[in-house]
Amino acid sequence: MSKKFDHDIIPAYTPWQETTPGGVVTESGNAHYFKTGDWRAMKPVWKTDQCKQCLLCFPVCPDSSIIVENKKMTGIDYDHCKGCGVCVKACPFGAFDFVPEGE
Amino acid sequence: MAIREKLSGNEAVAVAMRQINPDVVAAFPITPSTEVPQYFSAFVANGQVDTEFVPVESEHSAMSACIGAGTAGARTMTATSANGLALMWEMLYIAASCKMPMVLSVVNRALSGPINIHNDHSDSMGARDSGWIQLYGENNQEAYDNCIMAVKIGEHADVQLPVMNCYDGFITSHAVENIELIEDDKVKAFVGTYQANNFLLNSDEQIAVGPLAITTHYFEHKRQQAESMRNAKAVILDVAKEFEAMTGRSYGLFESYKMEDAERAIIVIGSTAGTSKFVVDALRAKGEKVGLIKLRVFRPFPAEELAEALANVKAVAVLDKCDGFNAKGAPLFTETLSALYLADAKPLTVNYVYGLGGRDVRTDNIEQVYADLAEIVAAGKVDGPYRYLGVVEA
Amino acid sequence: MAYNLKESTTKPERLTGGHRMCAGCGAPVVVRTILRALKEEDHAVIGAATGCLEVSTFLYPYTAWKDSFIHSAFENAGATVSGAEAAYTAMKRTGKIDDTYKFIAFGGDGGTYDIGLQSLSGAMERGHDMVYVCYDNGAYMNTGIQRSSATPKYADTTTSPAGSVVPGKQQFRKDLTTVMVAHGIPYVAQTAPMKNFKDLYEKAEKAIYTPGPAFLNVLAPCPRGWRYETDRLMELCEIAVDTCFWPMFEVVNGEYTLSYKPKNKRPISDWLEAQGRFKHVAKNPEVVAEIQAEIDARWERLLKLCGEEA
Amino acid sequence: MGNMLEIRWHGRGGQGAKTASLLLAEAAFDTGKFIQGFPEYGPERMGAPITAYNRISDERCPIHSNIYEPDFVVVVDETLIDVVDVTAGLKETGGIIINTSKAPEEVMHKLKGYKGGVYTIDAREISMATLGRYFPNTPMLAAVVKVANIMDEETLITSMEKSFHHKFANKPHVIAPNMEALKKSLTEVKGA
Repeated sequence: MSKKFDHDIIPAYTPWQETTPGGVVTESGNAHYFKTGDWRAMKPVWKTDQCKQCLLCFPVCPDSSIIVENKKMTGIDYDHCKGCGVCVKACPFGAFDFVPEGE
Repeated sequence: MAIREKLSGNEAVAVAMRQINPDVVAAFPITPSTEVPQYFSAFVANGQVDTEFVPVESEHSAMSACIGAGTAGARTMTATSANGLALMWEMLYIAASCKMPMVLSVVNRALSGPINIHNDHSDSMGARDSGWIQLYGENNQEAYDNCIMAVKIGEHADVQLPVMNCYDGFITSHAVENIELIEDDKVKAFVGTYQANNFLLNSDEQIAVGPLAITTHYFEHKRQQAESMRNAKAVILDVAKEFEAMTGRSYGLFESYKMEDAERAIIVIGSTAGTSKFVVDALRAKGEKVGLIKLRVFRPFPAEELAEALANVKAVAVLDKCDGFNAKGAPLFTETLSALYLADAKPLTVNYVYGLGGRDVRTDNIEQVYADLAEIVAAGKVDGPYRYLGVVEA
Repeated sequence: MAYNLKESTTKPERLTGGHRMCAGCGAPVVVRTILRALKEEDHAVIGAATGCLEVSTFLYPYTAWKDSFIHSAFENAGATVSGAEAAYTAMKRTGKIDDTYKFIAFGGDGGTYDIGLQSLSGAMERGHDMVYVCYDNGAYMNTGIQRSSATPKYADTTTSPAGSVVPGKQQFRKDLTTVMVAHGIPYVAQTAPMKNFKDLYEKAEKAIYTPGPAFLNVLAPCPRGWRYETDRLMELCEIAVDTCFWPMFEVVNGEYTLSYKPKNKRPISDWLEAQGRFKHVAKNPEVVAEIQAEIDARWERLLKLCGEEA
Repeated sequence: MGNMLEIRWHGRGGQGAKTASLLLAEAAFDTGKFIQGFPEYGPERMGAPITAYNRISDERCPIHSNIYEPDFVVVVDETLIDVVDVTAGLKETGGIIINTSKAPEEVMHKLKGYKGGVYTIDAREISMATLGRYFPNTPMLAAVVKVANIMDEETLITSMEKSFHHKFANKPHVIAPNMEALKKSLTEVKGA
């Protein structure tokens, strides 16, 4: 490979001389740079005031999009959230609204 | 000082593997390759190697485990034959696409059905387009030498491909013959230590191997893989030179035997080359200008070199120990024809499918081919280029 | 240390967002939890059989895995990861590497119950120090919802369609967990994402840190294949467990222990009615009775094995 | 290929004809020869007739076919004479060595008019007398070396002693009886 790409993200139709040997990807977790937020039709909206910080929303998210820092829920990663609503249902305290995207 | 020994082909390959001391060997028994993992597992049991031996439950898993081990960063080897190679088929392509060096000793055996344990080349010839380098040996010495060189060829930075070390089942694998072994330390120095560029167990850099690559990437990956195969030719020759410096034994892409002024030639692969050399000597003693080309490297195919070697020959017989079932000639024949078509000189060319399922190839069979070639030269044309040698006709 | 959800959130996320699994898929939820059970300082080699999880998490040039990851084919995750584990054993022995690695293979029910069963069986029998995790969504979802041997009886799939004569899949599901118990390996467990994920997390931790081979069978609902709204993931898991369609238990060195016994065992009709794939039979009393009888029989057997009162 | 000697062995699966051919190859190898030792493989199991071959020469023999015109034939089990064409292709300048208690003239009539040398050796008697068990290999090996004049007796004895020490490293008590069987066989081959 003669060229270095950001985060090992080889663009589509990269010349064969420059792509990675054997299709190996050497930056682990670089899917982080792929945004799946635009898959969303519905959007969970976190209501801070109703949140009891039970964190039950954290493990149920298929897209690792519940942001927890220092054992506290701090927000939603909308870059990756696909709007499945699992967190909304998992919350025992009604701390999420689930609204159509764009509203 | 080389070690003078007498070993069967399988023993010789197992000894080479002991000297190479790979990290992982994963294998499943199938006649006639079974002895290779058998001998090798004894080396493991007796602490003569550091290898982790994985006695898998199928050849598919053997190749899968080898891929897992190889991508993890291990120097990896295995052996199989016939249906075992067929069961590996899917994984052969994947190993090559991962650009993963590994050595697979293919002890050539007829592919079922009907089931037959004896030698022909239908197993490895079927896998010819799987992206593996293919070396073929004539006898135990070559099986041993090729096994050692294969490590270095596959691991070369310009190649990074898996290599098949093919030799004839029973004829080579089970016959005990004289052999010159290389001292352990010399083999060790020759193959060196394997250091993969990217590997799963590299704690400094986690990697991912074996992606889904859709239309935007797949083609480029295959093109890159094809380039590695192209690069392999020069590397095979370089490794052979280095090997010759160590052992005095010379290897090329093929061996030309008494070809300097030959008017009639046979191209053949494997143990039959030995029997054919005997016939060439006998015919030469009678003043006949006959020669022989023994192909060692089938992948990459040495097209230009072969065409050049045949440039001054009037007629050539291509002997295939497998049928291509394309109704128009077997693999070595069609590839040789392609090579000649793009060259200036075009000798009269005829195909013989021979020796299927272990049908013994006798000196008089080979004499017959040279006699047929004489007729072809006299006639100036080939009638019926797709022939069989040694099959019983009504 | 006893499981604590809050504490577990301090572990690094080892599966990133940005993968292409369907919205609401159960599989990444299972995977995330299992990876959290890894000690932070330990490396891992993760393998996956071809399937939804694999193609969605490693679509070139993106990998969602923070650990080293290998995919080779559909039917051979067991063998592939056992090869990597063998490499680790050998290279560690010769001093070529010195970090600690754990080995985890993931396969769907297609790659585990069916095409990959031989490879899995071989890997477990040989005793590799690895965990094989089946994320069981009860059909070949990756190729478009074809029946597998894990598909429940009467489920409507694209190769066991509910027709006017044949009402969906005709066989009860294979009990793979018991098949794996029969391998005599040190740790086998069946679990599902439930409540605060204690059961799944703790079983993953035991599986990963029990020396030798371990097998986890984990329910992973598929909204597309089961036909339910994506936000009902956790509810579906709960119904599966409370109807005893998917009991949670573990088998340590051959000893069965029940992990969860519903206070009120719910009728199987709750399970059938919750999913579109059973729509054609969910209200058919004969079918419901037949399924209930089978569920009850399997549950009774399990209770006996676990030394529990019925 | 001057000086090439070709030998064909007939035995039954499990009797050690293959092993005997490999032992012969080993002994000849020790004298500096180029050798080939190979069985004709099949799916046969214990008891089925099997064939094995040797080529012994001063230079490497490139031929890798079976042997159709052997110089010598060794029959490890005399009952095979009735079921296998043991003299097929056998050169009349050579000979056939048969494991039997009979004298050569007593078995000759079964050999389809073969005109070359016929030799017999009672490997069972020798084996039982020396080893106490029936292992025909060593006697047959000694017999063919003597009859075919593959090497002188001293060389054979030295080579086999070395080979037995290696082969029976874990049961040294059988070395002496095997050597005795070897020496006894060299003197007890009958025929000319």
